[in-house]
Amino acid sequence: MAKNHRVIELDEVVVKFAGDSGDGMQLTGNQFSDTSAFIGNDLSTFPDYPSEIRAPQGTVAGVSGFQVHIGHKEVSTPGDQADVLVAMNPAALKANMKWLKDGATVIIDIDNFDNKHYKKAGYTEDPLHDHSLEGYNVVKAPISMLSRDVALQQGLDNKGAEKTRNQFVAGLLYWLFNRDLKIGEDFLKEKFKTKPALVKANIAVLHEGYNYAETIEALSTTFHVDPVKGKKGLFRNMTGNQATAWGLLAAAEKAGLGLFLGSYPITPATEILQEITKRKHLGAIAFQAEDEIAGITSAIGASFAGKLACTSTSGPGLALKGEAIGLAVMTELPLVIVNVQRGGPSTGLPTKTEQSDLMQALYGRSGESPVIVIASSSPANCFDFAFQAAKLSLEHMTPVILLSDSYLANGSELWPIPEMKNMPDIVPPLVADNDEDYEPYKRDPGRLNRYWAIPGQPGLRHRIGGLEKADVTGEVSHDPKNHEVMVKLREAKVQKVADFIPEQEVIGPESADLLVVGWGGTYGAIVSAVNDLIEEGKSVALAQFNYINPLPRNTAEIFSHYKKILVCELNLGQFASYLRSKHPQFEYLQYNKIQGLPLFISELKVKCNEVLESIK
Amino acid sequence: MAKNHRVIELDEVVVKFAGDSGDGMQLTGNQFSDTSAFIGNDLSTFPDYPSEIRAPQGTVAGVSGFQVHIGHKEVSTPGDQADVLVAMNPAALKANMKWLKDGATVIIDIDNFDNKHYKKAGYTEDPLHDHSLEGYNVVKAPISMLSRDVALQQGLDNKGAEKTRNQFVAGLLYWLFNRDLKIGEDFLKEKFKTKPALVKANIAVLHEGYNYAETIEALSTTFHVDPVKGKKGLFRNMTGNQATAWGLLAAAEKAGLGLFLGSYPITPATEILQEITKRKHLGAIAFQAEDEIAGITSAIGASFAGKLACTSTSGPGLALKGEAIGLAVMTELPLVIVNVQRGGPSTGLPTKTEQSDLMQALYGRSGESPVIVIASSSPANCFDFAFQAAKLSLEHMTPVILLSDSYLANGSELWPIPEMKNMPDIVPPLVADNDEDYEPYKRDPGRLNRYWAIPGQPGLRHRIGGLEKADVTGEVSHDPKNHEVMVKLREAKVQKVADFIPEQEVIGPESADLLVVGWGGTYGAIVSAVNDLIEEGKSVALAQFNYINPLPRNTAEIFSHYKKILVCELNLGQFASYLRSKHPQFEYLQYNKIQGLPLFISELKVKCNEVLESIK
Amino acid sequence: MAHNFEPVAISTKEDFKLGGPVKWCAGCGGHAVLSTVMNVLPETGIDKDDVVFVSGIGCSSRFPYYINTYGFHSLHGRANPIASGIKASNPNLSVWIVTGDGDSMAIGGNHFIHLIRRNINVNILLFNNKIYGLTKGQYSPTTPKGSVTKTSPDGTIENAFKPGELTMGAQGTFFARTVDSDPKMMKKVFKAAAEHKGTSVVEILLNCVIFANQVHKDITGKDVREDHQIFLEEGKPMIFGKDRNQGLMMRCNKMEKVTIGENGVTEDDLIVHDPQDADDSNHYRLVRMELPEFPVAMGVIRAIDSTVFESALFDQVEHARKETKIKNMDDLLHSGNVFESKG
Amino acid sequence: MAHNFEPVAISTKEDFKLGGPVKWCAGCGGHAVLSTVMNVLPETGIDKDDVVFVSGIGCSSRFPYYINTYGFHSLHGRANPIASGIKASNPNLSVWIVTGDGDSMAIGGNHFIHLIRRNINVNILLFNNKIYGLTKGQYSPTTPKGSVTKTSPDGTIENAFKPGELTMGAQGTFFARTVDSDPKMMKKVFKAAAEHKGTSVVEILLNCVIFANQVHKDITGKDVREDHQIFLEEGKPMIFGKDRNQGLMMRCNKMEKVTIGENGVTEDDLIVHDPQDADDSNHYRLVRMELPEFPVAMGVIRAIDSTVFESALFDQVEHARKETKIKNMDDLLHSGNVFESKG
Ligand SMILES: Cc1ncc(C[n+]2csc(CCOP(=O)(O)OP(=O)(O)O)c2C)c(N)n1
Ligand SMILES: Cc1ncc(C[n+]2csc(CCOP(=O)(O)OP(=O)(O)O)c2C)c(N)n1
Ligand code: SF4
Ligand code: SF4
Ligand SMILES: [Mg+2]
Ligand SMILES: [Mg+2]
Repeated sequence: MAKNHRVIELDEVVVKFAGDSGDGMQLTGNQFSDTSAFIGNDLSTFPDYPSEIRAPQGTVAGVSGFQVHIGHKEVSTPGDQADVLVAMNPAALKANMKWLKDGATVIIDIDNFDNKHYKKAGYTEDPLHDHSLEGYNVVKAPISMLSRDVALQQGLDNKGAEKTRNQFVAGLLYWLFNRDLKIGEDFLKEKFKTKPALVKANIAVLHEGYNYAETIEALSTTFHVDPVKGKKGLFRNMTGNQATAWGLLAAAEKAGLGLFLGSYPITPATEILQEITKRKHLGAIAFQAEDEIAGITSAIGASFAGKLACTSTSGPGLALKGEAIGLAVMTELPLVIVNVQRGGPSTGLPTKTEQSDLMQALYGRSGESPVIVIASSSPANCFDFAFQAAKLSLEHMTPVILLSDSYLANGSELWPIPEMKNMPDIVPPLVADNDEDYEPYKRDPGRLNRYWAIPGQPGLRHRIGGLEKADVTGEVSHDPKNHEVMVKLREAKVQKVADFIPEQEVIGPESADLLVVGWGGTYGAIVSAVNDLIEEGKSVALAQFNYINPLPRNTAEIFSHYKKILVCELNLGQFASYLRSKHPQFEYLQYNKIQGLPLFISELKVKCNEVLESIK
Repeated sequence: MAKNHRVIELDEVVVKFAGDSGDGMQLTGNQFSDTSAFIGNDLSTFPDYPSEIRAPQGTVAGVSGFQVHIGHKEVSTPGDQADVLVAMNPAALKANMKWLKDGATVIIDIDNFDNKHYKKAGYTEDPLHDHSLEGYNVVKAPISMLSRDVALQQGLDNKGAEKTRNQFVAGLLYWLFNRDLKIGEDFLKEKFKTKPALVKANIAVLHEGYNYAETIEALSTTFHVDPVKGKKGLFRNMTGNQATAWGLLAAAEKAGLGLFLGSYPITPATEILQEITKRKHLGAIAFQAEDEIAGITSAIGASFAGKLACTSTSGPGLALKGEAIGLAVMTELPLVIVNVQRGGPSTGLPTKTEQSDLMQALYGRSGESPVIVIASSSPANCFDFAFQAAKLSLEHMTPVILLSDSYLANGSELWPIPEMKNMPDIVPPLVADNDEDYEPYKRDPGRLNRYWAIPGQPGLRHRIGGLEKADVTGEVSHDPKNHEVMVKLREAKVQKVADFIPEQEVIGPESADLLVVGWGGTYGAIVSAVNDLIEEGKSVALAQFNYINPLPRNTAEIFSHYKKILVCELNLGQFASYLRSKHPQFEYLQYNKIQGLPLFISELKVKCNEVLESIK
Repeated sequence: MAHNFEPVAISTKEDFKLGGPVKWCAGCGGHAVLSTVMNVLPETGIDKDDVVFVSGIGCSSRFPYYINTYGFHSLHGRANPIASGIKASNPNLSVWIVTGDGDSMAIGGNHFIHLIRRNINVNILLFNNKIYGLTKGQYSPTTPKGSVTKTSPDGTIENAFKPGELTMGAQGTFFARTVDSDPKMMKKVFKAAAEHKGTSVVEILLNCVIFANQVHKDITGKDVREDHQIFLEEGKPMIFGKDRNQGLMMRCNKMEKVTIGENGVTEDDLIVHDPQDADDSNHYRLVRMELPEFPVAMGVIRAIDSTVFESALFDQVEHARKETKIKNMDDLLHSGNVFESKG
Repeated sequence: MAHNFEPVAISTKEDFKLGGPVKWCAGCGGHAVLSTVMNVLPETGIDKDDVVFVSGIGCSSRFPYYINTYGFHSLHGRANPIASGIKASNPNLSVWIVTGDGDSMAIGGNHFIHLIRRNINVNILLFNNKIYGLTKGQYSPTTPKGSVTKTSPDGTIENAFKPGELTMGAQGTFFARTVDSDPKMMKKVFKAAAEHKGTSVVEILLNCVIFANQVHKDITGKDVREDHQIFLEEGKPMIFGKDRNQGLMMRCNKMEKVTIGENGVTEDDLIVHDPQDADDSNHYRLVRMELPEFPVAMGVIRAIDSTVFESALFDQVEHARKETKIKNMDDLLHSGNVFESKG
């Protein structure tokens, strides 16, 4: 198909797909992402859906969205605002107007823009005629009608035909971005592997959309995003939850142990469990427990029995696990607790993102019960930090809480596939059979870890439990001095981990006016903002923390090189408060957002500039 | 009985009773305390027993103790060291040697000091002949033999006779302290109300002990402790747990509401539940739930239904309640959560005291979920702070965590009985039937509390739950801005409580070299130490905190008047860390003890002097 | 069955309508349950301001948002103790628990059996769709063994709880079963539940169109339902089938499915249903009956009169109030060992 | 009953002795259980290094500290999921759970029924002293209704769980009952539990001398025990009584207590005990039998062969391993949608 129209080369572009839950926007979004990855773009995606399974059709509350950011340069967020919006109905338009760039292309399914739908969406006036879309390039396509027609011709029934309209949208987008339809066809062939009739019909609709775009005037301009430069090799498009699951699998393989996950489904952590249930072929055991407490305690049992034991959950589930984490602290068993944060408190905003479980991760247990706390900061590095969480847990014999969040969990990005031989070794402190010197609470002087004797091993029978342990022997002890010794040993063991983790890195100048501090999942937005500011010549740097407890050794040293420190987080200031308690000598300014949304680059830049102004 | 011996007047004296679990030392301790209270001494007591029900007889681990401190002047701790020790066997002696004052009187049951018992207690040499008791006034009484003989004569059987030996001890003590045997007789008559044979036998043994003491040489010196001056009126000897329960009952009466306690037994909080189960005659409902989660959620149900709802537990149980506390935060229902701290982490030292649940109380939940946190600081003021916890919870419509600890819970002190008419009013924000302006999340502008409409009230039907609420209407809302508004409102509501609580008080000079800071149950020891130091002319003052979140308004103001601040607590420094995060402008020195034991006056003084030295 | 409510309609269905959107999927069984509940409530004679709906978390548990009563959408698995607290505070309220198979059989299993053991007077509507709906399709403790779900790609290997069996294991006094697609049956059963004094457990075989569509079809399918269900009615012989010629009878101490007219079997040979049977064996058999050997029992299978927790509780309270000399806090404060100090 | 262990004594009682003090009260039923367990273990043929004792919290749960095996004294109520995790990690271990009526019926109730539902191959020794021992005497979910305890000054108003009934409600495959004072009976029962494939629940009527002394005396008292207990043995008629002339028979679909020789009753009329009976009705009756109407059933009441969770699990694992082309992480990392970028 020859094209005679203007092609604009773009460095990056943000596309948002939005419609009813049943409109298939998640699928189209994934299809478009994969296609972009296939041709070599960098990308970052973010789905965004309501907490009901099928919220009422046509309402703003029911809009399901999928945003994808593709780039010729590296991209690290799904983007603040969209260049292209696909709005399958008025509610989808209404929900997304505020996230549109000036001059954006807005593709609407004109078949759903009628009075009935306006009313449902809460519009009082027809948005197509109230000038609210002025300044945008609006493409009104009869998506529903045309796709249905084609699909019916292809032999689908009415219900089946309804479900093809997302492929019309896909066709439009392939044309708009000058993509090879073949990739889209292959995607459909794989997707509907066992249903040839669906493949055929969907491909026909895909072509219909493509042809439609070519025909109409409104789309006389198309875009082209070149493959990203510098990124070379094999890549996958990974979501945070998948990456987390794979990181744990990888750690188990490296440690030469079986993986055990005890878990109870909860949004947005469920996919970790789901992923592990599929990995029996690698020997991984997923135990879907009756509740969160059984999830973690079954994992503690598995850890006692010599597995790399993990549990995954979200905020309310972590609360339920607090008591058992205390047991793992006391028994000094390895255990990885993955907490995918969501909006709280209580049930809160279960499908939205937030960073408000930090304090809970640090302190949500009785007594002095320190654990390692680390946080992933991008969908793909969930793999690395899950691996690292397992490594630290196994080698230091302590529970580790790994914090992720809804944004990382569901978002995806392109990830260079690692080679297992290049991953670090993991060497758990196992005990030789019949080791006569074995004592349950004897420690390695370097790491202060105790050693791990596994039931079934000859000659190592011993008993552990939640009562205070005597130093070295591990017998039950009520001795006052011993208690103090043990409390301090457990704390020291965790603090010693600082010797085994990398120093904190800084992006940007080693000293400057402003150090932006973030932790975990806000990395993409903050690094983009800081890089922009640096490019604009501002005196700014970034320290994004992955290691929370213990903090990297050089933390205070870094802080001392900046005039101001601004801690940005999606809560009321938990990390800032923690930093104050650990390094009270510095003043910490705060930028906090608690809206169930990720940070936006634009708002961060405004805030940074404000602080920079104040310095002058 | 005329006495011809030396009587020493004492300002205060510490007596420790120690023996096997079956020796009845708790009873004798209580009997002696009550007698002292009866004649007008001030007092403070502390029982101390192993975590097994009947730990093996004759072993150090099995020793059960009861310490009582009586005074002509006010006493605020059970005392660091004992003036008189009753040791029923070698293990009891061994366990308590280190807590003896020089020259103390040691009364032993010589019948149990034989080789078999020495071995069981872990002695390698006979302690009566190895000079280890030199410098003490050792009274070797054939307690077992004489009491058994008398009891058998009185017609008890062997088993019954064995159990009277504690009354021989009591008799000795009555003589030693010049007490009227009549009081002891009355105690026994009350105790064995329905068993006249026991009353008769025990009284006979009591007299036998008294007469024995009069006869032997070793006790030629006796003590006299005058009634305390200044304390006038009616008093009770109250343990912290009983006081807590009564404080809640009193609050319910003042608020005009029924009391509901949903709870699951756990040491050292169980007595609160037990006490409320006895108060059906006041309309109080105690629901012994199947676990801690059902304990708190049944209370949340009761709160919804219009009760003053409470739940009581200890550390591991508080961990289990975290998720539900979040629900109470979101639904903004009144709820008092009493947490009686014990040694942690995990099962830890379940019968020992510690202050290590502070962070958990502040932060042990998902999301931003602020609650009021307050702490009692003496067995008797558990009444006042339980009352206050209920008042704040009801009037501000928010959960309140009230922290007590094992030391307060089981310890007792003399308490001036209040009049209910002098207790503050409690006015919950109830709604009138059919109030047309009622909206579930409309707020009182002064306190920011929402109003409380009770199921069954006509015209106020509404729905609450754990999902984020829309401001004012309380409908479910996923709106980003609304979430931020609500998160901040919930935080502001709790912080506003600072306007309704007293300012922090200081004991000692308004400005000085050293401010000792404590919180909760360490008050007795710290105030004694600080008063001693002040008497010695040292520049020291004390701020003991009862209000933790929010902190009293004048906290920073107070801190600014001292050269050094020393935070003393029974943990690794949780309050110090919290103060750093709230008022980072000050430097906080720490004194921490994590031995399952209370603070001792002597060690505190040493530490304070050290700090004072460093200032010079 | 004891009637504790006069059947006086002091409210109407309209009173219970809220007007807002009902956010279940189109075709979800929940819609029919909601509508039936609104039909039943006016007939129970309960004041509309005295009704409380309590739920946990799950699709089913959104119920309280869709009905105009006092409502509490609580925590996953915790509706039962919340309801217990409500009843132990105010026994006059009519408390309904709406819960799912995950909510009440997985995380809430312990509260479920304890509520039943205590026999607190509430009505449990258990939406048994045999799947975790809200979290999008993982197996639940009632998912049939072998089912492929999002967390059982190779089929589940766990035995499924039968809610009725578990109810009896916890000494339940009332158990009924019904299906979402039969409003008449639902209505009868809900009414009986409301009238029962004690914990009423109603298992509703509910269709989740999205994640476990047609999971109950062998029982509820239009073509099979008459042969595969038996609707039990007090005092009536156990007859079922399209032709009303099948029945249940006891032979040699075993329950058997028989055909009337065959082998000399007559209606008189069939078991007469007695939901109040003091010997629990038949109830135990009935709650466990499964296809293909037997039809699945519907209607009120068991309804036993027994002491209700909160009645016993408030009896003790009344008794204690009457007996005591300590009538208020001042009395309590001055009771027992009081010491007077003259200063 | 399936025998999965050869009765070869490869360890002795001495191997299991630890030497340290046993800290239960003198006279506590725990001592006898401990001693019997040590006697039984060598007879099961299990390697001493393969035995794991898991417990929750309570007097009973101190058990692991008193026996020389791998041991885990865990959290109140959580022994069951911990044991589940152990078995799902290493099915070769012989896992014993020691728990109390509070530990497993109160806080741990949910885990108890779920473990049983899954039929994980562990042995539960349930010390039923009908009281919370360790916390000093509050009522438990098995405390007989009306009992005065520290938290029920006016008598409890809650119905007591029967562990056997609850086990059946959760589809338990093995239930046995024994008493602490009868070492011979305990030994038989423990051995059968060890041999059973699946979750074995053994209720031990255990005396707490301190807080519920003699709570079982109507059943276990020397003078009454022969008339008030019936020891069930596979294939034997249900006879009991001091004079061995009492028995149980079915009449008109009801179980009855009869006297041999009276009204023409002979031994042949009595029910023959079948712990493997596929029709559960008799087991259900037997676990619920109570004084005074009936004797209390002792011995192995129920032992059904059924799939064990961890066997099914590892079958799936083996199958998946065989079928897959993805043998390791590198394979996985390169599977499915991989994009190559030429930079
Ligand atoms: C403590 C906690 N754990 C997990 C979840 C996640 N969750 C919500 S609903 C649900 C299960 C829903 O299944 P079911 O109870 O059967 O209700 P349905 O949606 O099928 O009606 C789960 C696991 C949660 N909300 N809270
Ligand atoms: C989370 C938690 N809640 C409560 C307790 C307190 N507690 C310890 S043991 C126990 C009950 C003991 O009863 P049971 O299980 O019957 O054991 P027994 O002592 O009678 O053998 C309780 C309530 C605890 N340790 N942990
Ligand atoms: S997902 Fe299933 S249970 Fe949930 S609303 Fe939809 S149809 Fe109903
Ligand atoms: S209190 Fe009871 S159960 Fe506990 S050790 Fe003593 S006798 Fe045994
Ligand atoms: Mg369900
Ligand atoms: Mg017990």
